[in-house]
Amino acid sequence: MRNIRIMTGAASLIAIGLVSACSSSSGSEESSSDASGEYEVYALLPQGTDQPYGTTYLPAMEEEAAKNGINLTITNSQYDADRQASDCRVAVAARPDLIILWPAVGDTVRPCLAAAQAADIPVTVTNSDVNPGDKDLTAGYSGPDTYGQGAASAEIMCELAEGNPTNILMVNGLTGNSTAINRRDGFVETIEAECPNVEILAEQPGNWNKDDSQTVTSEMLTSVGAENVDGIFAADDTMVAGAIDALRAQGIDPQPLLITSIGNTELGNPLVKSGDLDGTIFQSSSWDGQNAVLVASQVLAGETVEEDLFMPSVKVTQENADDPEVAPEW
Amino acid sequence: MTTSQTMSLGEATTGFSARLRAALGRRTEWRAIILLVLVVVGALIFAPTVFTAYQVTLGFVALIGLIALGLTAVILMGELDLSVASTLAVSGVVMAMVPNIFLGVTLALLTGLVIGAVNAFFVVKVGINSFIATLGMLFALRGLAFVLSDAEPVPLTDIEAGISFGMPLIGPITPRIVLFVLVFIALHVFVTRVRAGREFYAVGGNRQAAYDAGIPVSRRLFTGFMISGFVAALAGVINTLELIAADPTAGSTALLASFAAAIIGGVALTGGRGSIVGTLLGALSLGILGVGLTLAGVQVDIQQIFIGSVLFIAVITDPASLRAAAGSVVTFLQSRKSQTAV
Amino acid sequence: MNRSTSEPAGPVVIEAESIVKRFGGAVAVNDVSISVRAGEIYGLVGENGAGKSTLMRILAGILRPDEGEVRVEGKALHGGAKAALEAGIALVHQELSLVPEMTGAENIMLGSFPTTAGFIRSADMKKIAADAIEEIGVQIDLDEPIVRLSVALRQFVEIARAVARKPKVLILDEPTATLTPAETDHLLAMLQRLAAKGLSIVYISHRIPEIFSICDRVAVLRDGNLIEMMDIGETTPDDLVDKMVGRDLKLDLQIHRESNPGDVVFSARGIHAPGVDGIDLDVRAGEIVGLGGLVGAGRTEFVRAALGVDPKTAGTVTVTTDGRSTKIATYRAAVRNGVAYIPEERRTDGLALNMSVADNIALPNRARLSTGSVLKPKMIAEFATNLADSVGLRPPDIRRDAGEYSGGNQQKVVIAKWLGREPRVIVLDEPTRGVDVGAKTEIHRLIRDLADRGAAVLVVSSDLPELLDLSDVVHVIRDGRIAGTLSGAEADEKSVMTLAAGGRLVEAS
Amino acid sequence: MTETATPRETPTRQAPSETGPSQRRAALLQWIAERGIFVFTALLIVFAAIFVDGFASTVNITDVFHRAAPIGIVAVGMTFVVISGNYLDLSVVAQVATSAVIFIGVSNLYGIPLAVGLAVLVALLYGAVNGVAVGYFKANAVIVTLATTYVGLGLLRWLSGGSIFFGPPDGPIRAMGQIRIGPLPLSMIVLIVMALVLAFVLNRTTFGFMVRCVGSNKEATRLAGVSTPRVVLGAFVITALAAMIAGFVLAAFSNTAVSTMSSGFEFRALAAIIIGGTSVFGGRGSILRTLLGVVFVSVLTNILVLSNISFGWQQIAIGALIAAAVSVDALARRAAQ
Repeated sequence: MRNIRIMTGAASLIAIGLVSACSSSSGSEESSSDASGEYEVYALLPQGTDQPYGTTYLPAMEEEAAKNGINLTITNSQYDADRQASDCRVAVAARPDLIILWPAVGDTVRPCLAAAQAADIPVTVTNSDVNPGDKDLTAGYSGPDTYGQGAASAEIMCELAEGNPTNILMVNGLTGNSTAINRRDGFVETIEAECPNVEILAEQPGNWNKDDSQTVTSEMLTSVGAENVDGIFAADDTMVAGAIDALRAQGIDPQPLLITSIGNTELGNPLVKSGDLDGTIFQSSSWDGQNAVLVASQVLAGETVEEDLFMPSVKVTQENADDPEVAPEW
Repeated sequence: MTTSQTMSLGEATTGFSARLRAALGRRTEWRAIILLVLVVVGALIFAPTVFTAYQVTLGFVALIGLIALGLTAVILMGELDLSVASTLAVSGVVMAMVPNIFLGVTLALLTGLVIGAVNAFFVVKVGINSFIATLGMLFALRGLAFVLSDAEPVPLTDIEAGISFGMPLIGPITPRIVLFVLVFIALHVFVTRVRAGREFYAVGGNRQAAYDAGIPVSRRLFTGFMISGFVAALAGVINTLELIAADPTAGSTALLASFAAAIIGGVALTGGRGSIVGTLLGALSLGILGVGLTLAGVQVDIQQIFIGSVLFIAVITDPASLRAAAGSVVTFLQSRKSQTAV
Repeated sequence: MNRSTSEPAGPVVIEAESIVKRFGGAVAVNDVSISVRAGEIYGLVGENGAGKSTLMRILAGILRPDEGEVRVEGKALHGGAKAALEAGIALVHQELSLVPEMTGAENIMLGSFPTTAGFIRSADMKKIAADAIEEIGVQIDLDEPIVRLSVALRQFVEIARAVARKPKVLILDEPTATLTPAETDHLLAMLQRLAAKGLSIVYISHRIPEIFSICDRVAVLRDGNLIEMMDIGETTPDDLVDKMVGRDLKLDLQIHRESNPGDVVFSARGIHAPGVDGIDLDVRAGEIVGLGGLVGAGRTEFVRAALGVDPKTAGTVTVTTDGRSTKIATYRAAVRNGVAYIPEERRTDGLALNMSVADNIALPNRARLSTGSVLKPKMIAEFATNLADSVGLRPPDIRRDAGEYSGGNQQKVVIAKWLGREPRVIVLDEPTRGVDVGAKTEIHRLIRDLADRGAAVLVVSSDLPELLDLSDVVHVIRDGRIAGTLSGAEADEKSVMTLAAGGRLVEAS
Repeated sequence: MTETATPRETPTRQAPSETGPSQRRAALLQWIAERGIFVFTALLIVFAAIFVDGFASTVNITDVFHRAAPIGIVAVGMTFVVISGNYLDLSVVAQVATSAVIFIGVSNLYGIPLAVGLAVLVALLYGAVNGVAVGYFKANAVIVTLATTYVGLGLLRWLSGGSIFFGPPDGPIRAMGQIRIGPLPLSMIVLIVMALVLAFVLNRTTFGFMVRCVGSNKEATRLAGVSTPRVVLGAFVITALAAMIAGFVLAAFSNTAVSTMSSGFEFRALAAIIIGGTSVFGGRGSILRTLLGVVFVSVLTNILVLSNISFGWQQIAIGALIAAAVSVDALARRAAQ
C-alpha cells in the first residue's frame, strides 16, 4: 500500500516537472512561430549560453532569423562530437529546409553532411569551416577563418619583430578544442613561413580562462627566464589579459613586449588602446551569428552564395582601436 | 502441501492486488517504467517527431545507453568505474592511429580489456576502493589520449569504411543500433542465464556468502571490469567509425549520462540489485527525454536542469531512502512528543 | 520420542581426532575427539563459548586445527572449506549467508549452478532446488528473491542449500534459533527423515528437548573440553544440564550484593517489535535486572526496541528521574534522559576503532567537555584519564586507538564513555562476551558499583553464571515474551535453562 | 549468534618480539602511509629547488600559491564531506562558478554586500539540498551531487546567459585580487585562514568532532546519542561555504567570472584530498593533510609547466600519483592486518 502511494507521489512529482518544462518549451516554440516562419532551420552549434561567445552570437542569429522568416531550432552539443552527430541525426529526421552547422570537431562532420545530402537538406557552415575535402557537401560558409585569425595575428607579430630574433611565449585555448587547434596552427605555420626569426620558447593551455592563462604565463616566464621573453601570443583576448596581468605581477612592463592575440573583445580592446596589447584580430560574434542566417536564407531563396564568406579578419592595433567598425561586442 | 505438517511459512499472497504487488515488488525497474511512461506521454503530446523519427531516437538511446550497459555489470558487483569516458577516448584514438581498420578495431577493443584488467588489478589485488582507483584512471587515460593524439582529432585512414558504417543496414537501423541491441542481449543473457554473470549478483549482494559458496570472487570482479572496459572501448570504436575521426576529448558527456541511466533504471550502487533491462529502460527514458527536448528546441541548459531533477528524484525515491527519510520524520515528531509528555 | 539406541550403528563417516585450536593465548578447543556414524544424529551441547562453533568450523574446513586432524571415511581432510565440501561435509551457518536479491532456487544452488558451456540449465537448477525443498518438506516459491521471504523461510533455504549438495555429513549450528515451535518441530522431523536415509547429522543446540527428541548420541563441551559423550538413552535432561553448567564454582562463590532497590526508574510496557511480542518490565534504582534466554529469544531485540535504537511497533517506555517521568520515544531522548546503552556488537556499534580512547570517551560527554561547542582538550584528557583509571584500562594510554586494545579493554572503554554521563539507567547487552576472566571480574565490579550508586541496571547475558551472579531479578525471555521471572535467590542455572529452553520434556520433569 | 565465531580474545596488538623482513616492510609501508605526504612534499620541493631553474624564485612561489589557493579552499571544505564518509561533493563545480558569477555579476549591478549576501544564500541552499538528501534520505552522495551539479550548472547558464562578467578595471574586486602581503597574495592568505579556521572546526569543536566520529563509525556515533544526519548536513554546508569563498577568490584574482571557470575542480580537489592521505572511507584525515596534498599537486604541476611538459603528460602524472598514494595506503593497511 505504502509502495503504491509512494509511486503515485513520485509519478505526480515527475509529471508536474515534465508538464511545466514542456509547457515552457512549447512556449518558446510558439513565440518563434509567432514570427510566421516560412522556413524550418536547424542550427547545430557546439556552444550556446554556456560560453561567452555563444551568448552574443545567439541573439544576433535569432534576430536575423526573425527578420528573414526563419524558424530556428538551436542545439548545443557542448563540443562533444558524438553529441553533435546525434543532434545532426535528430535534425535530419525532422526534415527541416536547411541545417546550419557549426562543427564541434571539424574532422568528424562528414557523416552528418552525407546524411543531410542524402535527405536533400542543404547545409551551411558557420564559425569554423569543415575540412577542404568535405566542402562539396556544403552549400556555403560564413564566419571567421579561425586558421586565418591565427595567421593574421602571426602577421602582426612578424611586422613587429622586424626581422629581429624574437622569443615569444604562446598561450593556447582548451586542449583538444578545434578553435584552439586551428588558431594555433595558423599562428605557428605563418610564423614558420614568414618570420622564422620569431621563436616560440614555450606553450601551455590557458583553457580560454583569464586566471589559468595568468598562472601559466607567469610560470612560463619563470621557466624560460623573463629576460629572454620578447613577446606573447595568446589565442584570445581573455587569455591575453591574463598574460598581461602576469607580466605586471612580475614587475615587467608589457609595453615594450610584442603581444598579439585574437578577439578585440571588451576585455582586449582597452588593452590595445593602452598599448599593452600590440595587436589583435577583430572577431564579431554578432557578424558571425547574423551572417550564418543570412547565408542560410540566401541558399533557401535559391540565390547563389560565395563559397566562403569570411568575416573580415580586421587587424586591430592602436591606430584603429577606436574605429566604430571594430567596436568590441563581448 | 506435500508434507504431513501444515506449515504456513509463505507470505500471504492471496487476492489479486496482493499478488500484483508481490510481482511488482520483485522488480527493480519500476521507477524507470514510470519515468518512461511519463516521457513517452509527454513526447507524444509535445514532440511526436520523437516517434516518427524513431531511428534517431534509437540512435541517441544507443549513444548514451551502450556505456551504461557495461557499467551496470560493474555496479551490480557493488563497484564503480569512473574511467569509462576516458577509456572511450583512448580506444578511439588507438583505433584511428592504426592504418588497418580491422587491426585498429582489434587493438582498440584490446585496449578496453586491458584498461578493465588494470582497474580490476587495483581493486582486487591492491585493495583500493574502485571509486578512487578508477578516478586515477580517469585522469591518466584522458592524459594518455591527449599524448597519443597530440591533442588533436585523429582522422580515420579508411574514411569510406567509416562512412558506410554510419549508414543504415536494414531499414533505418544503423550498425550502432544493431551493436547496442547485441550488447544488450549478450549482457542480459550473461547476467540472467550464464553462471559467471549470475554470480555477479552474489558478489554484489553478499560477498562473504559468495566466497563461502566457492564463487571465484576475484575472477568475477576482473570479468566485470573487463566487460565495462570492453563496452566503453566498443563505444569508442563506434563513435570513431561514425565520425570518421577520433576525438581525444570524446566522452565528456558520456560518463554522467551513463550513470544516470543505470541509477534511474534501478541499479543500486551498493551492488546486488538491478538489471540490464532496467538500465535499458533508464537509457530509453533519458534518450527519449533528450531527443524530445532537443526537437522541441529546449536549450541544453534547461535539458540539464531536467535530467538533474529526474536523477535527483530517482535517487531519493529509492525505497531505502524513503524509509530513512520517513524514519527521520517519525523520530522528529516523536522527539517532540517525548519532550512534551512529562 | 527418543530414537531407539539399539539401531544398528553404521560405519564411521567423519571423525575428528585430538583437535586443539587456540586463538591467541586462549584455548578454544582442547584435545577433542568425536566420531559420527552414518545415519546418526549426533548432538553437541554446551554453553556459549564452550567451543561448539569453533569445532564445527574445523570440521567444515573453515578453520585449520592447531593440532589433530579430521578424517572423512578414513581419509584425512586437507585443503580448507572447498575440500571439505567436496568430501561431503555441509555446514549450515548460524549467520545467514544468502544473497538477498537472488531467488530461492539460486540461493540453494549458489556456487554450484548446473551449467552447459557456462549457461545455467535453469530447469535443472529449479529441479534440484525443488527436490531439496521437497526433501526438507517446506513450500517456498523458489522464484521469489530471498529478500522477500520471512526469516524462517530463509533458514530453510539455507538448510536446503546444504541438503542439495547431497552431503554425507550435515552440520547444523543452532538452526532453530529463529524458528517458532511449529517450525522447529517440522525441522526436527525432517532431520530424522534424512538420518533414516543414511545421512550423518551433527546437531548443535542449546535446547535440551530438541536434543532428546532427535539425537542418538550427545556430546557435552565445556570450556573447550569434551566433558562426556553418551548415548541419549544413558542420560536425562537434568543430567545433561548438570554436565553443561557443572563448573568449578569459584565464580559463583561471590556473595550476592546487598541490594535495596528504590523506586522504579525504567519502565517498559507492552513492547512489540519484530521478534518481540509484548514485554513489560520494570527496573528500580539500585537494582540489577537480568535478561536470560536463548539466542534469538528476543532479548536484544527487546532492548533495542525499548530504547528506540530500532523502531518498535507498539509500547511505551518511561524513565523517571528525580520524581519526573518522561516518556521515551526516541533513542536520543533516552540518552538525554540519562539512559546508557552498551550494545552487543562492541566493534561495530560500540566504538570508533580508529579513534583514540579519549575521543571515544569524549563522544557522549562532548557537551560537558566543551564551552560554546569548542572542545577543551585538556579537560578531555583529564576526564578520559580519570575514567580510564576508574575502569582499570590497561595500559591506561588514552591516546591510543581503541582498536589497538584487547576485547576486554575495549569493553571497559565502552563502559567508561557512559560512566562519564552518570547514567540513571544503564542497559548492557552481553557485557563480557569475548572478554578474559580478569577483565570480566572488573566489568562485574563496575556494574555492581553503578547499581550501588543508584542506577537502574538491565543486563542481557547468555553467560549463565554471570547472569545469576549479577542479577537481583532474572527475567527469562522465550519467543519474544517473558517466560518466567526468578528472584535472585531462587534463580539457579537449571531453573533459568529450563525456562529458556521451554521444552515440554523439561517442564514435565 | 552468541557463540563467538570470531576468535574470543584476539589481541590486535602484535607482540614486538620478532621483526622479520615482512614486518619491517609492513612497518615501512605504515610509516609511509602515515607520514608519506609530509616527506614526499618536502622531497619534491627540495628536488625542485635544486634541479628546476626558477622554482625557488619569489615570483614562482607566488604562482604556486595562485595555483593552490582556489582549489585548496574547495578541498579544505570538501575534506569535511570526505571525512564524514561520503566520498565527495561533485557539485562544487557548480557552486564555485555560481558564486564567482554572482560575486562579479551582482556586484556590478547592486554592489558587493548584496552579491555576497546572495552568494551565501545560494551556498546554504546547495549545502541544504545535498546534505538533506545524503543525510536524511541516506542517498548516495555521488549521485546526489551529480544531480545537483546538472541542475546547478543548468540554472546558472540559463539565468546568467553564460556571459563573461568582468568588474571595472579599477574596482574594489580587482583591488582585492591584487592585495599581497610580502610574497603572499590575498588568495593564499584566504586559503591559510580558511585552513586554520576549518582545522579548528574539525579538531576543536564538537561539530568537527562529530564529523570525525560519523566517518569513523556511524552506528557507534548514533548510539552515543548524536543525530548523524544533522552532522552530514553540516559537512555539506561547510563544503558549500568553502566553495563559495573559492568562487570569490577565483573571481577576484582575474576580475572575471564565467560559468566554465571551475571545470574539473571536483576531481582536482578530491585528488588533492586523497593524495594528502585522507581516507575515502571516512574517519581518518586532516585539514593539514589536505593542504599538503594541494601543495604537492600544485608544486608538481608547476614543475611540469616549468619544464614545458604538455597537458596530457600532466594528467597522466596526476592519475599515476593518485594510484600511487592510495596503493601505498591500501598496502600498508593490508600489511598491518
